Amino acid sequence: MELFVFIVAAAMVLGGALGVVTRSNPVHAAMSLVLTLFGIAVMFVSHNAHFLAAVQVIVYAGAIVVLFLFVIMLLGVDKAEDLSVEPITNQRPLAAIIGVGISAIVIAAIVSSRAGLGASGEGVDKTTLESPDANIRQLARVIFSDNVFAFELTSVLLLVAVIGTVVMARKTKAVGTGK
Amino acid sequence: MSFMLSVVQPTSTWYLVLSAVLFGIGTIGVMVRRNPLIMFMCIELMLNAVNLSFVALSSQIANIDGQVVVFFVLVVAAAEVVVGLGIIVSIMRRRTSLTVDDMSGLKG
Amino acid sequence: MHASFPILTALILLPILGAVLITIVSNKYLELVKVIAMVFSVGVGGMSIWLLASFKSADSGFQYVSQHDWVTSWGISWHLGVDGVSLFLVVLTGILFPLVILGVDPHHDHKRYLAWLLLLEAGVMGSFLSLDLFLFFIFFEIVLVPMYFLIGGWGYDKRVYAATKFFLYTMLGSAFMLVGIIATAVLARRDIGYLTFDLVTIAEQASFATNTGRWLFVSFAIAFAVKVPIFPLHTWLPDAHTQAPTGGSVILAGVLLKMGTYGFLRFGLYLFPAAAVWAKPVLLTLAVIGIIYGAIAATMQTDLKRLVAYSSVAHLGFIVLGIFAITSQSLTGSVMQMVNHGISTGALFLLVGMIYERRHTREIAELRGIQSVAPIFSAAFMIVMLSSIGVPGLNGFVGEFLILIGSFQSARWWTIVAATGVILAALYLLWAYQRVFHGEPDEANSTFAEMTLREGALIMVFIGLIGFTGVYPKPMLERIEPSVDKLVEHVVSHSDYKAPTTPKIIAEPHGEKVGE
Amino acid sequence: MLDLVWLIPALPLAGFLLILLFGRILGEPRAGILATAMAASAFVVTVGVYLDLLSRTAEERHHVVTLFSWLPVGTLHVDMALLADPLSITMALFVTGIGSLIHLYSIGYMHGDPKFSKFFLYLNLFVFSMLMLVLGENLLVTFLGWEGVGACSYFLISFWHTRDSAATAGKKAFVTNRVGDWGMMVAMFLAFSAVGTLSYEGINAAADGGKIAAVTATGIAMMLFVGACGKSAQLPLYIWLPDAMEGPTPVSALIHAATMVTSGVFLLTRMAPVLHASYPWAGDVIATVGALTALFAATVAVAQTDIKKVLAYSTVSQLGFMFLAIGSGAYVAAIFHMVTHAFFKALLFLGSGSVIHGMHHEQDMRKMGALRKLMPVTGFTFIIGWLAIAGIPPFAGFWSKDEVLLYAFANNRLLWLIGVITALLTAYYMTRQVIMVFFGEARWNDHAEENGAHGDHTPHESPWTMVTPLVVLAGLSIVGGAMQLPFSKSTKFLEHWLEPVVHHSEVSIADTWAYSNKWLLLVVAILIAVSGVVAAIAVYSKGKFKIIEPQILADAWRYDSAVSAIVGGPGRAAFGGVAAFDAKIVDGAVNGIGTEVRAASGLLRKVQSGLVRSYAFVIGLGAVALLAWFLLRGIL
Amino acid sequence: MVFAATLDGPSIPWVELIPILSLLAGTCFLLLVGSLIPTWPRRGYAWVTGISTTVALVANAVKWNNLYYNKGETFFADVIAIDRFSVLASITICLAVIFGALMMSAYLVRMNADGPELYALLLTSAIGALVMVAANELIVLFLGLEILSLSLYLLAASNRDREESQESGLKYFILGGFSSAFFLYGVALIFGSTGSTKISGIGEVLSENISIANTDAMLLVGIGMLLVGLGFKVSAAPFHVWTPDVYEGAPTPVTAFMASAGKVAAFAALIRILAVGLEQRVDDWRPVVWALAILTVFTGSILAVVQTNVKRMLAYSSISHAGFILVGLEAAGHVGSDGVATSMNYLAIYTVLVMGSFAIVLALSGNTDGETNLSDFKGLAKRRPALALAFTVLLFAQAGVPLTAGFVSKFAVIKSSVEANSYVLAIAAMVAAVIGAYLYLRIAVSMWLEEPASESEISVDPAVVIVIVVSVAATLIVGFFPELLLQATRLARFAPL
Repeated sequence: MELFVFIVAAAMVLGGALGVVTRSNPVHAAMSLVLTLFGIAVMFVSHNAHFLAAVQVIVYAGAIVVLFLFVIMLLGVDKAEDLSVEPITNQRPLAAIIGVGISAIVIAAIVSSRAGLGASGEGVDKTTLESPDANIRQLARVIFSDNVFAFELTSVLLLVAVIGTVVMARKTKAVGTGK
Repeated sequence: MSFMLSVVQPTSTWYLVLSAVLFGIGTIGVMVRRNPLIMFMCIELMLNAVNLSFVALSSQIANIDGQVVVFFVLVVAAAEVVVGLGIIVSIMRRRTSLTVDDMSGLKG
Repeated sequence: MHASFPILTALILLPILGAVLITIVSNKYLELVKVIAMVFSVGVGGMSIWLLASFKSADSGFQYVSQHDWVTSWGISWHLGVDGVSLFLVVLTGILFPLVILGVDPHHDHKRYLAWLLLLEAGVMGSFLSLDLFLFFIFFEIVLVPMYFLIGGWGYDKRVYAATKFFLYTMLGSAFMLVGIIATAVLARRDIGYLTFDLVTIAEQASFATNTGRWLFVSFAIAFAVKVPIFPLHTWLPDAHTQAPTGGSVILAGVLLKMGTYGFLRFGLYLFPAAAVWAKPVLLTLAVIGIIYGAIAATMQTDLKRLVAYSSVAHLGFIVLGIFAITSQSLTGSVMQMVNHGISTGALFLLVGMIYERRHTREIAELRGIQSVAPIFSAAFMIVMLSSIGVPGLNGFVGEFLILIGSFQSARWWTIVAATGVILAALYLLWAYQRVFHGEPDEANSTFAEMTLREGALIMVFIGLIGFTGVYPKPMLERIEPSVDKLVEHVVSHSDYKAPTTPKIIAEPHGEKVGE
Repeated sequence: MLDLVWLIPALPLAGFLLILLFGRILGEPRAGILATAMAASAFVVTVGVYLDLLSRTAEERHHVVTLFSWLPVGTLHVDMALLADPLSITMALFVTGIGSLIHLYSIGYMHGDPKFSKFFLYLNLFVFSMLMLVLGENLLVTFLGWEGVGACSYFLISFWHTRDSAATAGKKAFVTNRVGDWGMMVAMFLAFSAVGTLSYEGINAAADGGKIAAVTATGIAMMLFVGACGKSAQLPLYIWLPDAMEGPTPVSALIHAATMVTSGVFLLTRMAPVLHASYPWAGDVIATVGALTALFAATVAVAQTDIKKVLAYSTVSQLGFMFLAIGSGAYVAAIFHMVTHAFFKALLFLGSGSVIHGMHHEQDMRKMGALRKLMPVTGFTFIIGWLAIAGIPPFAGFWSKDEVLLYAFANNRLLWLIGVITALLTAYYMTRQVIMVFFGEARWNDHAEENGAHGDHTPHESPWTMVTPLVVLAGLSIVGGAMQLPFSKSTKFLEHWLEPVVHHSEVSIADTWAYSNKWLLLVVAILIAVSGVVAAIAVYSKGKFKIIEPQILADAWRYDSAVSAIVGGPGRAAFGGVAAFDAKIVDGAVNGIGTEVRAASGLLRKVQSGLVRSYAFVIGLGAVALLAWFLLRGIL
Repeated sequence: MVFAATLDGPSIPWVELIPILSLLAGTCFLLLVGSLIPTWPRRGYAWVTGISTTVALVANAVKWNNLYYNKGETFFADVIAIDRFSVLASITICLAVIFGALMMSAYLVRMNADGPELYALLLTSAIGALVMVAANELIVLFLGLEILSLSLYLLAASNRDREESQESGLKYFILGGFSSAFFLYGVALIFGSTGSTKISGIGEVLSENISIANTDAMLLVGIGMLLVGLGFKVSAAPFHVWTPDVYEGAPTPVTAFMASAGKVAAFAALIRILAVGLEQRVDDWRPVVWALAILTVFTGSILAVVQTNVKRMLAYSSISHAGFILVGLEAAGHVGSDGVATSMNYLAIYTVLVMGSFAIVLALSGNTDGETNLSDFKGLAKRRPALALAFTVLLFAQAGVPLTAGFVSKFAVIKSSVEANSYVLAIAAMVAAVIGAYLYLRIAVSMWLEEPASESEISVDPAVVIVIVVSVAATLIVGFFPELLLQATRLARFAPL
């Protein structure tokens, strides 16, 4: 069963990823991204990370991709990018080498040391019928205790994002004393 | 068939390998696509690859921290998207074409 | 001035103060600027002469030492001192600068020119006086800045190229020395027990493993070899000399090059005796090559100033020869020659500068028959030239002869070859003199103006020094020798080097003293 | 009196300084008179010193006056000290004596020259340097004078520096001399490292005491000889002397005939003990070089047409004689010949100067002739000089030359033969000169206008200032031989006088065939001289035989031109090569590094293409490299 | 309510947070009041920024003194470490912020565009930087990094009238995201192999050396990924490619801030990770740092040779400076080395130098902020001698001429490198420094030895004057009395594990 899920999800992930890289139309690319994200979400589920799976779907698919699409529409750039030409010579083969190389190295590292990956934490609570919120609870405890500082930091991060939109979206020059 | 399915269990290594592949695809995308939006999506792919390996690892080594990280990464991704799109939008205000290759005024 | 007065510190700080004052004074009061420069430079000169006068000639150690902690966490201290080796270089610096300031006119932008010049003086003084490796390096390096601006700002057509070449070339050399200095201090810590950059402490207490010592010596040697300059690292010199303004060339030839040879003495021999003895053959060979090569190159120059520049290469070859022959006479001769070369070549550059003032060319081909129109000028040139050729009775000979006769004891064959340099010296200088001063003057040169009173006075000082030192060098020798002998002993006791001994004098000339 | 030795050089020095300061004010003729007075008073002092020495016993004829310590460094102690002993005083006597005569002569000769006072400035400086040379107590003081006279000769040769030939000649003289000076310096180094002192006394004592190894001694001797070759114009370094005739004639007389050029001989005599301590072949080398030079120069002199050139080559030849003597161990003979030569050669030069003066600076003998009538005194004195140098008894030259030949015979008969031939040639070419200048028919009328610049274009006798020295020197040339007459031990005054300094003579040949038959040799010498004279008369006066003056002789066997060809051709090319090497290779390397860095910069710049995707690639590449390294570290 | 009992969160050490909090307060104040009151007094925003930063600065200074006796501690379940090291870095960053705010005010006044946002971003980036230097946990570090980076992306792109500015913003953003993905992946792998994301925790695991034996590959590749991410931030070759473009394009004050605060933060993080977390693995990372150092010093100095834009020149010089700091870091990879201290020393001095230099560039860059070509500096000595002199001092300081702070920093780094016996690196660095000197000479030449191109009056904003004066003074004072700074940086140590 698990294997089946994995195969399907992996197919979604890779298919989507390849789609992002190869679809010339940004809208299609965005859609393929959604596919990937869903695949990832499925895999989260199969690792009992239900909360993350949900967030993944909501935040990524729900918010981020929509934002992408929105911008694409806003700028009216849904016209296709011509992928048949590559202005920079040898860029694609070189890129392929890099990508494959990185993957290969990481895979080699993982495979060579997979045996050593022993348990180091207190374990991950599985969500079961009797305790449907085990994962969420555990996650919440960790986030709001040990990682509370990081959690607070995210607020600053979002603040920056807000200011960013203001700065970038401002129509003309400055408000204030200038003129 | 069902025998197969019941016998062969995908270990977390499989997921890690998958994430590595995804990461590689993401890097390739960044290098080959000219549309900043799509380059950006490729970066998202890379981040998702990382997320995947975090989750896989956290269940592999039975450590919830991995999932916590993913949570934060999601937030970061969101913020990044906002900022990035903001910049792109503001740039697109003054230009029509949308390929990064045109933006090579600074060089040398 | 009683003994406790920190005269050495004053020698360094006064010029800086002067420079600061000059920068403060507005451009409008040009005369004031000149006066300040004059007062400070002359003041420093006076103090250096006082130093000479009150120097205890029998004392071989460092005198007027002043030592204050500076960067304690690195064991660096403001440690100054003067001995027979540095004394006359200090005095030379003290004398040369006021002469240049009084005698040479920069034509434009006096204010900056004088400010840089005073800073330069401070830097040079510092590098001759400092007894702390770090301190020495600072002065050795800082000197580049004013010199760079002097060449670049007041030089001739290719000045920027020359200045940049000078700066980078020398800096590259000292880059190695910096690493060497640090390594020296760090490695010496094992023997001394604490980190210090103090020259005397390291030299007396630390001992380096054979190979380590050699590497360290090499790192120092590169910097000094560039500064001297030793063949084949000399090519910055002709450009710098030729492009620099007259004052700059005088200082450059007079004192700056000596920082290299002085460095070899003070830091090469004193710090790494064994390594110096080990490197002896190489440096002697390079020195001899420099002597011959420089002379030959000088012979073929078409630019008078460039010719003098190459002659410097040859002369400094003699000095290096004397240093690495490591005998009492040769070292004394080298120190002598440092001063003598400063005087003679300095004067030569002044005279060439005067020619340029009048004719706006340094091309030998365009000069002719000046002697018939300006006999006094020519006579002055002749005297200076003869001292540079090394005619007995003039200062050039004393140093050269001591170097050669000393080197002959320990480096026979090198010396015999080096001695042929005196033939070539006569060749290139006399040939140049003939082409420039002899013959019938063409119309361009027939209006060559005779020496002015100011120029005459300036040159007379040099000629006076040339004559006196040539005839009666004893006062110098007896101050230099004790320190030099100490250095030789240091080398002998810290290495397998055996100082050559000349047989006991068989018959002292008798007869009572007359005159004197 | 002996303590006043320092006065001898001091006086001309004072003269030099005075003229240096007030030369322009003094002007002509006061500057000349002052200079002459200084030289003369130096002569007087020298005579005083001489008498003082004379009054002492042979052992006490040695006095050192130390003025001050010059170069005291470590074991090296060089004093500025003067040595008064028979040899130095002999030299000083004729230096100051002839010196003052020539000063006097110059007053007339340089009359009207714009640089009159400067001439005497140099002249006094020269006398001073020459005196330092001969009176020096150690090699270094001698070297001081040695270089000093070199410099003065440079000044004086190129005295008329607007003439390029003069300027070049001066330079040539100085540089060639420098080659010799190198030898002398090396000799000093050797001496110091062997003996630990530079004083003659010390070195000679060591040499006598056998404390100097033969090899070292030979080295010193040979190096000194190199120096001597330079100064005394021996092969192969003689080339500067003939050109030196560019200088005013008094200079040629004083420097290039009487005094400076003989200092080589003096030096070797001074260091005789070292020469003796060295291998026997050292002496032979010197003698051979001397003999060859003598013959060579004589052959050349035969074909010269310039009145001064003849004398110049004859000087070279006579100097050769002196070295022949030195090499044969005849130091006294050498000194003897040096002195007599100083007399008659100075006389001849001054005479020729007088002629040139009278002929309005015409030097070509072919345009002279029959001047005997018009310049009686000059002519008469010149003839005396001629007889002296030709070796006609009883004139001075005869005695000295004969003694030299005697020793040569005793030592090496081949060299003696060369000497004899030289003597023959000497008599021949001198006779030729006398005939061409003073006898025959006057050949100067037909070209009077071209050099009649001085108004009347008939040659005239010179003023008394010029004539007096001629007369005095003529006198000396007649009686000079009396210094050293071979008749008996007692008549050998000079030898006896020099005894304390050069005690290695006579005895060495006491029992040779030559010594016992010296009268025979003497007769031979006379016959040779006479036959030379007769032959010349036959050729040039009677016209019995056709004149043989092959061009190759006139060109001095083309030796000089060959040397200048080498120096000017390959030599110069080589120098140019070095200079080019410096500019192209050495400096080229430095600038090359600069250009290389620039090039690298330009190359790396291409990476900064400004394209984000290329940047991403570069980063990716770096990442791959980094990760690969770590992976290898991890799995290996 | 239900979980309240079970949730035992760590106590919040408010005092330790004062610096960050004051900066945050400043930000919020700017944004809120800025949006409420439309018109502000001239430079009002700058004042707010300055004050809140000064508070942070003072707080850090006080902390420094209190730390004098105990070496430092960690908070929030060890996610941040307050120690001499982080405090020193924080102080440097606060200084950079103040300088940056001054320059920013001058810049905005000239651009006629005053507004709170840029100051706010300045402050947020400072928060990010402070978090980075104190972070003892990779995720916190990552968040700080992102806060800093996002702010910088925006600041770089903020000048919407200059295409270069926007271009630089976009380039910086894309490549920044790219590299932080690497960083994150590194975190993942390390987390996997050590089971911890705490830097000190990783250190402990590695020193105990349990269960790690056969996950080396994963760990090391993770380290490599981290190095890629941070190498990008510190612009170490070959991850430096973005630097010249971004520095040239970004508004000059932003460039200055990026070059100083950004670098300090990134280096502090890098040093902490390598020296604390991976202390046990020095043999693995030291060679890499060695290579990076050499590559960086030479890339920086060689590429600078042919540049014609002063801002770009300074960008390249900053790259070679980064190389020098890496030299110090390499030395830190040897036992008993003071490499960490000297690197921090270098960073502190470099901050001052770069601020002063860019302040002068700003003064000359004209109303478009674009006149930064070498030709614009021609004959500056004739137009504004004082300015030229100041720039010369700063440039020679960067070249490492003695009696300037620049020499002190170089000397210190070379010293620790020599003490660590890595002579080759030391010599290579010095040689590169000589090549780099050519760049400074060129600027000096055009300022002093060439005739002015234009005679137009140069008006220097007082705020800029302050920056210049302070930095030049600091340069010289430290140059003459290095002890002042050395005493402090020598104490830059990490919190006890």
